[in-house]
Amino acid sequence: MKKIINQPDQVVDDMLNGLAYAYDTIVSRVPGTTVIVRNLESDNRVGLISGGGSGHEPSHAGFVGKGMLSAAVAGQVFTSPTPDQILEGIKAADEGKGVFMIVKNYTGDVMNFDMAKELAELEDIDVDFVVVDDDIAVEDSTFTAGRRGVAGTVFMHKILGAAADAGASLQDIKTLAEKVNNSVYSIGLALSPATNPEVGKPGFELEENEIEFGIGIHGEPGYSRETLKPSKELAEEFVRKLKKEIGWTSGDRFAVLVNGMGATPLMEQFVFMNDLKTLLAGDEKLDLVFKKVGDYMTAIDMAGVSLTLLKIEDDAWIDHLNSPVEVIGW
Amino acid sequence: MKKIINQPDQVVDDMLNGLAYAYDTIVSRVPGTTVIVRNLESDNRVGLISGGGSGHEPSHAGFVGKGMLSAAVAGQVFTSPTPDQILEGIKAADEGKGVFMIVKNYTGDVMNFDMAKELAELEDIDVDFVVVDDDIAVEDSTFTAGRRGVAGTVFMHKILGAAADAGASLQDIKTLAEKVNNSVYSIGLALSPATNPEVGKPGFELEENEIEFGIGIHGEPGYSRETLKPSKELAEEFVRKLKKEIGWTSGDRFAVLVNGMGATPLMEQFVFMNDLKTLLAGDEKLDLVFKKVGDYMTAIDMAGVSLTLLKIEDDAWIDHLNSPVEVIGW
Amino acid sequence: MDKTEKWINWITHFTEVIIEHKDDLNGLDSAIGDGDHGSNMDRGVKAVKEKIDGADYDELTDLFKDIGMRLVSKVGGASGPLYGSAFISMAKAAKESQEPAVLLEAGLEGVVKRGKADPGEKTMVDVWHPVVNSVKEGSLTQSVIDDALESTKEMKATKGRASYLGERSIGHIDPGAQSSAYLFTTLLEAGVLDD
Amino acid sequence: MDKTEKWINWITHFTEVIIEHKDDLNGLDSAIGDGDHGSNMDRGVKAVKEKIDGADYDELTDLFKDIGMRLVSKVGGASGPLYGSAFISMAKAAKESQEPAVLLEAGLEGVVKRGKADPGEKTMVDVWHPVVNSVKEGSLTQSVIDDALESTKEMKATKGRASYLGERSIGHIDPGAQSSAYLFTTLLEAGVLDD
Ligand SMILES: Nc1ncnc2c1ncn2[C@@H]1O[C@H](COP(=O)(O)OP(=O)(O)O)[C@@H](O)[C@H]1O
Ligand SMILES: Nc1ncnc2c1ncn2[C@@H]1O[C@H](COP(=O)(O)OP(=O)(O)O)[C@@H](O)[C@H]1O
Ligand SMILES: [Mg+2]
Ligand SMILES: [Mg+2]
Ligand SMILES: [Mg+2]
Ligand SMILES: [Mg+2]
Repeated sequence: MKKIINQPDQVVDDMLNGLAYAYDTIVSRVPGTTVIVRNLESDNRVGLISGGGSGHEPSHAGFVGKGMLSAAVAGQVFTSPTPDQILEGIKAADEGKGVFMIVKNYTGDVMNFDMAKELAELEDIDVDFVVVDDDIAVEDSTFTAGRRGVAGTVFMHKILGAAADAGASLQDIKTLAEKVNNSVYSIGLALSPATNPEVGKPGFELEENEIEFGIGIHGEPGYSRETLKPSKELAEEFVRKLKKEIGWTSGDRFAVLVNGMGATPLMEQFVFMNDLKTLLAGDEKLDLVFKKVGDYMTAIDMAGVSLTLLKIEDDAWIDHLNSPVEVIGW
Repeated sequence: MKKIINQPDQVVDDMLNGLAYAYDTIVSRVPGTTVIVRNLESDNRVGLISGGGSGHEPSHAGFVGKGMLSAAVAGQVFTSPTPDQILEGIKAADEGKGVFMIVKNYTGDVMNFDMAKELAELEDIDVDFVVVDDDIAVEDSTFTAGRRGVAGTVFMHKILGAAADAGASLQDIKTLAEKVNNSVYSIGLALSPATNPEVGKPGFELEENEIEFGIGIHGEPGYSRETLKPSKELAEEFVRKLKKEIGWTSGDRFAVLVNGMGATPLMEQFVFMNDLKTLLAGDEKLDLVFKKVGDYMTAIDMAGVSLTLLKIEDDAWIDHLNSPVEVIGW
Repeated sequence: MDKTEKWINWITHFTEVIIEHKDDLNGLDSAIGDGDHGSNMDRGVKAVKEKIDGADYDELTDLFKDIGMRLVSKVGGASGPLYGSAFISMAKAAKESQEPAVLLEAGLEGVVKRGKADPGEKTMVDVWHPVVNSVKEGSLTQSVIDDALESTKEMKATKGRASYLGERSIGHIDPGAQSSAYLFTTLLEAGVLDD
Repeated sequence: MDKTEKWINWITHFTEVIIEHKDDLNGLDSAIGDGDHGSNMDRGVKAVKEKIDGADYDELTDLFKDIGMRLVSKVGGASGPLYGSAFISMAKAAKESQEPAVLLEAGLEGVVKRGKADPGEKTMVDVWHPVVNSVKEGSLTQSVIDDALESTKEMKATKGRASYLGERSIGHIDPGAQSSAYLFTTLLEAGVLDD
């Protein structure tokens, strides 16, 4: 393992301190917790928090700030944070109007956030949540723990963040979150595995010329291993899968996110976007009303990309995606 | 070579098309050229351009937009653009008040931008330039082509960009650029090499546990190969070298940039920042008035980090660093 | 030796066994999960140990509550809330009863309420469920535990992280089932069920 | 055969030799630079060939200008402006004279003005400089070229990308010196200097 770290079990602590220091104009670390909270005066908004295991940087602390999240809670690398920490996040975000939690659909995350909700309610804080499950690579939940929450979560952060800071109520945000979750679809692939610093070796193995389609952001298995193909063919596979799932017709409006997995340079992400342009805007005649390319929901140092499509069901979503923010990573 | 690309010799073309498409609200590609120009009405400002070989994304096109560069010119991967392309960039940036070029100190870049200046002058465009040479790993120019231009260039983009958009004259910008260049210092290290897609194999080799201090952003050799050390010790080496070069005293004000080389995740960059905090703000008692962490001047998929310190010689520089921009990568 | 002491001995013993088998549990989790179940449990039981070592417990409910809270706030992942809920649920039940069968059944209910797994989904429930039934019948033996554990091997996971593997989860023992097997083996050994 | 034709033959022949030795030049550049000198020159001479093939040139100045502009706009890196400047400088000189010695001296001046290298810095100047002197004296032979090329091997680079290697640049032939050696070997072979 070749990493710029100190003690592997201190990596989350060191990272949070480094982040909070580097961006002390935007965020602070709540002392004694793994919570990163924004430096904004309380103003009777609904608090909006997210979080999960570490290793997905800039998620989630990178989206804390004006116009997006109120706070983010970090767990150990690839491990859900515990309810007491999430409760600290809820408290840090609470401005008296309730707190909404954006949770990714992993058994651990769902249970820990759920317990935190119970704890918060004991302290008379209204808490509601959405469980994001955008990863179409996974079979339905009769056979699995359900679709995983992946890069689509970033669109959720942005849209709910804009709504919350514009004064939406907890109930409004819940309704909006469910709609967005029903309209967001993602799929990823890996060229090489991630190494969790606490584990010290790669989470899986791929041959020199092998890639895996459908991989999760913790290196969960995908649906097929194949030899590396040109970018254009990788894009075709993604579009084929997404089309089958979404069943769009030409003219449909989407927001699109090409997301790097951590070790894939922007050069490749832009090449990939160029191939998607031909397929989605060209062949499929979709109307891509919002686009973004970069590292947003990573898997430490995994090489690969994911594609997220959000079907625009409401014009306000476009405004929410475009509204200005003051955060580290958007 | 495991990369998400199509034809290796098409990578720059594909990438520029993908970038211009993804961010068509901010920039456009000048047809038939490798120039990315911002979508702003001409307004009698001094044009500001940068550029160089590709492979340093988000540099340079990622810094084109309101508040930063007017245009960027891309060469082949790790190869300076040619004078005719640079001339196209100059023309795209020209609003009648002259054009200023930010050039990194590599023989090829300097000569090609110099020829472009001559060509532009034939067309009656006033052109001036700065040659950024912030890489303190290199011996002085009696023995070498001089110090290389590396991540400090990004601060140059930001400060000059703010000044140009605020209405500074070509002469003012030249003076400012020279001052900034005399105050900016960088040093980098690599954990693993970059693979130029047109070459197809890594540019150098490092053992499983080996790192190289002082490496350049094209994989130029550094000053020492050592076994991997904890982040804290890597930070100490950087600080020691920079202190020797700059000769600061406590209380001195600096802007700091921790820059990822392309394949190093933010997790490690933030850990590294945390160690720098202890050394620079703690032990050395420097006043770090502006801080930034992330991938800004990369070397394709090289793993590693660099540290840039800009000694603040003028309060206006801090305002320039903080002023809002509309670009892809800042 | 009063009732509380036996339960404390149980947990102390469980702690030791988990610490001893940390790598084994990580190994089981590497095969079908993310390789951290041993590290997670190790972190949790160490925190429990730190809390209860030397402390005096007059009431079982206080003991279980402390255990549950420590597990919840230290283990993380899926197993933290599950084990935590088990003990918190046992703490509630202990206000009414000291009966092992009643307490353990409350524990199982806590796990199921939290994780919503049915028997046969290749989780810790596949150990908890038959064990609690046997305790209720007064017939828990080591071989009941062993058989329950072994039965998870041929199951296909449909809950938790292992479910993403589908068919490929078959042939491996479930890590949470293994840590639960340690829990009940140490329960037997501590003589909690004897009287 | 008139004068222009000989010069055209020279460049055509140079083009072929560069294309043939692309990988060799890349190899030399890998040792002390970034491994692209062959690719750069290959891209450039192909563009030159495309431009001059079948074209009619009455004036040497037009020929050299086209060559220079093509090299400048296609080669990139350090060698593009250097070779480009050489030919553009020769184009200017050709307005006044057709003398090989005068033209080549102008070419060398173009290289030096652009790159500011002195002899001994391990660059193409270490071939251009002795070659141009010999042409002026009417004594250019293949061994002058070979010796000049070989002399770069033991030099330490202090200009260009190879200078970052310091002492480690010693022991390798300079790639730009090698491409320049091809330039002058083909010049000899094309009989440009004969009359
Ligand atoms: N829904 C569930 N109900 C009961 N047990 C579960 C459930 N999901 C997972 N588990 C148990 O949790 C164990 C994994 O725990 P652990 O590795 O610590 O957490 P994570 O999966 O978050 O990394 C599994 O082996 C399984 O026994
Ligand atoms: N300042 C200079 N003057 C003369 N020749 C130079 C100078 N700098 C570099 N060169 C020549 O350029 C050659 C390298 O060219 P090339 O590899 O195409 O460009 P780059 O170094 O930009 O990759 C060197 O071998 C050397 O002969
Ligand atoms: Mg886990
Ligand atoms: Mg080059
Ligand atoms: Mg696990
Ligand atoms: Mg070269």
